[in-house]
Amino acid sequence: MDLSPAALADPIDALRHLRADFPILNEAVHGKPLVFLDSAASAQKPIQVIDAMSRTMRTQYANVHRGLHWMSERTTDACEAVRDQVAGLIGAPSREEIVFTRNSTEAINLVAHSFGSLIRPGQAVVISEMEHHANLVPWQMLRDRAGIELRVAPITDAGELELEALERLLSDGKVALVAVTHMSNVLGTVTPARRIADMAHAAGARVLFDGSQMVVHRRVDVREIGADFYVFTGHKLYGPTGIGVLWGRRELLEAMPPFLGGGDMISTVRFEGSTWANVPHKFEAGTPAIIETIGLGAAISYIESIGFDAIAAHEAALTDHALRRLAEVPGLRVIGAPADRGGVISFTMDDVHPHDIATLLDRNGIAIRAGHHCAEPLMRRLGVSATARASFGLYTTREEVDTLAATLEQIRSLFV
Amino acid sequence: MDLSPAALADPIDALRHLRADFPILNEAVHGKPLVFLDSAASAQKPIQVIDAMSRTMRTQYANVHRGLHWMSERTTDACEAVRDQVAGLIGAPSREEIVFTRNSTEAINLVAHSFGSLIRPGQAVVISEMEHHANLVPWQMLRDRAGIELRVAPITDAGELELEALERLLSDGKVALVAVTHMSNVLGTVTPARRIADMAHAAGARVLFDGSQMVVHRRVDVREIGADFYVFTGHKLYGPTGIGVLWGRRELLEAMPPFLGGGDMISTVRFEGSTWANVPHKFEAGTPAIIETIGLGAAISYIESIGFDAIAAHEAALTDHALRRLAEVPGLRVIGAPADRGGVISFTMDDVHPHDIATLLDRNGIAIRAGHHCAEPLMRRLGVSATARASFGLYTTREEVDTLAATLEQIRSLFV
Amino acid sequence: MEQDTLYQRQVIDRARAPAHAGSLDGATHTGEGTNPMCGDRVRVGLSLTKGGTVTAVRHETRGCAICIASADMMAGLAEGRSALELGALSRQFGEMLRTGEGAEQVGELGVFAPLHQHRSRIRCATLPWTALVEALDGSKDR
Amino acid sequence: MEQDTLYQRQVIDRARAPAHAGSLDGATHTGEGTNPMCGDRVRVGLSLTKGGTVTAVRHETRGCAICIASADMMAGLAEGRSALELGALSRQFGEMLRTGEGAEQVGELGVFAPLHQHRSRIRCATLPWTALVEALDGSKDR
Ligand SMILES: Cc1ncc(COP(=O)(O)O)c(C=O)c1O
Ligand SMILES: Cc1ncc(COP(=O)(O)O)c(C=O)c1O
Repeated sequence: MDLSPAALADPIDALRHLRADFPILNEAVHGKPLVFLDSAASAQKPIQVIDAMSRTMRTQYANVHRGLHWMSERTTDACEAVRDQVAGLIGAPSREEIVFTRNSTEAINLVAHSFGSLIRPGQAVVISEMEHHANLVPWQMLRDRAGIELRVAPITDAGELELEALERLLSDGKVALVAVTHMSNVLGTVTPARRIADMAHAAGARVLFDGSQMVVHRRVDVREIGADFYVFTGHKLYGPTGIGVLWGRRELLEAMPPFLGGGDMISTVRFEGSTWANVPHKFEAGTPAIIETIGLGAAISYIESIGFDAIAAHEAALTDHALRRLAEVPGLRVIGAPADRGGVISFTMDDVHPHDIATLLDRNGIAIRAGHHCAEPLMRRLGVSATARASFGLYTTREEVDTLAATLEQIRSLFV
Repeated sequence: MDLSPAALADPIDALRHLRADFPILNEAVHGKPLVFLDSAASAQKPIQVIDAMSRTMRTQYANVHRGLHWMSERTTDACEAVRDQVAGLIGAPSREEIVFTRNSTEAINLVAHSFGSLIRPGQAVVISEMEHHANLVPWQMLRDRAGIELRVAPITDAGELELEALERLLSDGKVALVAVTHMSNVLGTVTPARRIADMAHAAGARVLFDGSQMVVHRRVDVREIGADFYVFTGHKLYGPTGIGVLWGRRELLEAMPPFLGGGDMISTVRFEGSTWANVPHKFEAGTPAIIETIGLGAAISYIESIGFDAIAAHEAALTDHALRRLAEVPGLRVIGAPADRGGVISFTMDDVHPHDIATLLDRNGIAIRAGHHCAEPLMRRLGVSATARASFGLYTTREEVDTLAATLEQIRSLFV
Repeated sequence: MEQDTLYQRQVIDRARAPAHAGSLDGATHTGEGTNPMCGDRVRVGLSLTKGGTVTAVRHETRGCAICIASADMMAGLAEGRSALELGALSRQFGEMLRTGEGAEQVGELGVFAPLHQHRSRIRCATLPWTALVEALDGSKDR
Repeated sequence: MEQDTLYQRQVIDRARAPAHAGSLDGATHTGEGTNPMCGDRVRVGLSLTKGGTVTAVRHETRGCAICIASADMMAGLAEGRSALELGALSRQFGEMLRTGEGAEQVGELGVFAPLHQHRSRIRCATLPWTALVEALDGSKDR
């Protein structure tokens, strides 16, 4: 924890100097300075990430597949070093448990296919009412393909998982996997991962956490929370698009059949049959996202140089401030009130349509998201067709939040 | 075609000025200037691609998913414009037939899963003896999953497809798909795509071409060659890693179930069941490789600004020169002698192990590949355990080829 | 925030208190437009003379302010025009939304010109016209 | 090309005409190392005294020059040494290949020091030692 007087005084301001690392924050939109409050959809990239990627392409690039030459070896080293970084980031016991994917979506699909092929008809997968489509549709598809059951754990009106209900869903011992979010991209809810994992394990189930939002904001330790699988996506973590991560316990990864077939995931290939490489390579077919892997490594270095203590403190203080300021906007209703929450706030405002809110904010340079946020069933549960959503990154300032609140007030005054 | 005197006089030299666009070519390896002859594994990136990616991250980036704000709309525009570019590149009738994937490998796996699920037990898929593992393992996995038959079309000693044998494999009318390379990554063989497609269609089969190597070197027109599916990978086309392309005829794509589930590939989501977006989005789950898509667009613009006439002429002349020069190296044996070939040359040299060749070349700054080139069954067919392979890009010069040949002579003299 | 050039008083007032909302008793033609992306929906009912002139239009719109205002202005403009004229107007309107130019040729609808800077919202303004064109084509009635 | 510091005469000659190649009649221990990546394979046979001293070593190696030369030098060095000494030497050799340093401590094997610049080839040089250590552990014999 940064104990300097400034940081102690104001954790929001403590990260202000980092804005200089994000060139895009100097852009103007519709003639107004960009206020980017859509980081939960995808975060902006610091110059450290941009430079790492362009340096790779300018000075040290080749395919990593078994090249015996210098450029290939150095590029392989650079990519494999990122596996160590990722293992360190989430407290994975072994670098070999880190599988690179395109994004969270592919990581979950990988588990749904490969671990899913080990789930027998009659068994069940449990998800929750507040899942992103990425942690919902793959399980639906598995259900329809494999004849398993899909159970949905309800949430409270505050937007928290109903743990007793989850317990009941687990009680018949038929559940093979609980797949839930570690932090909701709509409500900001942080789920009690350790308790969920304990409940799942007690019922003989494995547990997957969708950490897409969580890893951005807090230090995650997959061992501490008792996860069996953990997924996240690089572009929300200030890294490039095209790169994501699946972590899985080694014994599970080893028991699972491969997902995609091709180069690099094999040991030997004969027409009659092939044998697979060891984990994690078994799950990484074809030329990986080399440049993006290196970019992800730079993002992790960047974040770790700041430290999760400072990042979490910034986010907590900023979110508190935002909730307070938004409560002052007449007619504004924040959706959900989870006790433990991250820097994502969904809201509606009287009967002003969220799309009108988003466009009017955009005309003032403020980028937020409006819609169902890839969580249609959650919208139905909440009784809304869409929400507006502001979400924060480490570069978000108090003034930006204030600008949001003030502009929302003006927007509302247009409509009444 | 560039009709300037210089180009007519020497198509190899006609592209020499483009080397300035590739910063990495100024690097030294083991104290020697880099001679990069491993472009078939992955090509180097021109500054135009590097700049397009870093400009995106510096000035115009947001997630493309349904964002209503300026950054998101502009980023969406930039990505969708690349769909048009790709359609133009390969002569696709419609931009909506262009599906973005991670690479060729994922594109083929997508077809093997989605089109594959429409193939019935008792039906067959035909591949060839010279496929890359990417166009082999997914079909093996489909065979083992779905109980279909996998047939292998043989090649001649020269390294060409045996068309009569292919005809026989098709004759019982059970073949649902012929999946073959458009250009071999080991032998350089360019396959007679139109004839293969006609044969396949006459037998009621569909045809997929693996264009990973081909699109780099010659203009491809999917309609002219009668393809039903065509795949390629961005990183070999001077573009970034993490982005590839599947083209498929619309009626096929529409008939196929989705592959990965998640955000952006859906129309509506309910727990009971979901409906899918229209093609191509049905096949693009989750946050796409946004920055890489834009990079691929820059690569296509770059290539088209040079023109395939000049690129193909450079490559043909350079390959001729290389075959001539390599023939002068004592003990060197070029593998395969296809009539129609591209700039990929595999060879062995007496009993000097290909790995020793590669390392000794590397110590002289020359990057080639040695091994089975992700084509183990082809190695068995050729009766070798590994080959050395030199492959050319648009930046490759006559002098580089000469340096290769001269260094090979010296290596051989070490061993005799 | 200054007076917004897109969300002008005119637009917001029409959205809050549309003059032509509701269902049309005895409509000869009806049409519907939906935007699955945001769940917006416009239903249009109209009466058409034998000669092809629109005599009355009503719309039932669930959507954002842009969509409701656009539907209501459309309804007002449609009365007294022929199907042919309205087809042309619909095309002109679409063209203006795409380019931001030609506001003077589409009457009251010119207020939506700034929407060309918000590409993903254009469909909100054109959705009523999808419904109207469907109604005029009579596809639902045959 | 100047005299190459990795592919020295010594290495190439040993690879072309290894002194200790072949199978060992009456070997008390055997071991094997394979590299599935490139198909290289080393088989080692050796005789060990009760006291744990290696008296004879032979290797059958299919592989590149680095692998054959390394196997042959290993066989030469092994004779007369104890299992303990060879274990230590194997570790020192591995360490030198990783760092490029300590060539003076591994005798003839010091010629492979430049291999530390060619990480993907290091396994070629250590494969014979994998086979030797397996033989010494006697795992195949019990
Ligand atoms: C002919 C061929 N097909 C497929 C591939 C696979 O491409 P990628 O690894 O980018 O998926 C390659 C290159 O590795 C190739 O040369
Ligand atoms: C909670 C959650 N899960 C999954 C995803 C999917 O991430 P991606 O689109 O990068 O696969 C997202 C973001 O879109 C998310 O917020």
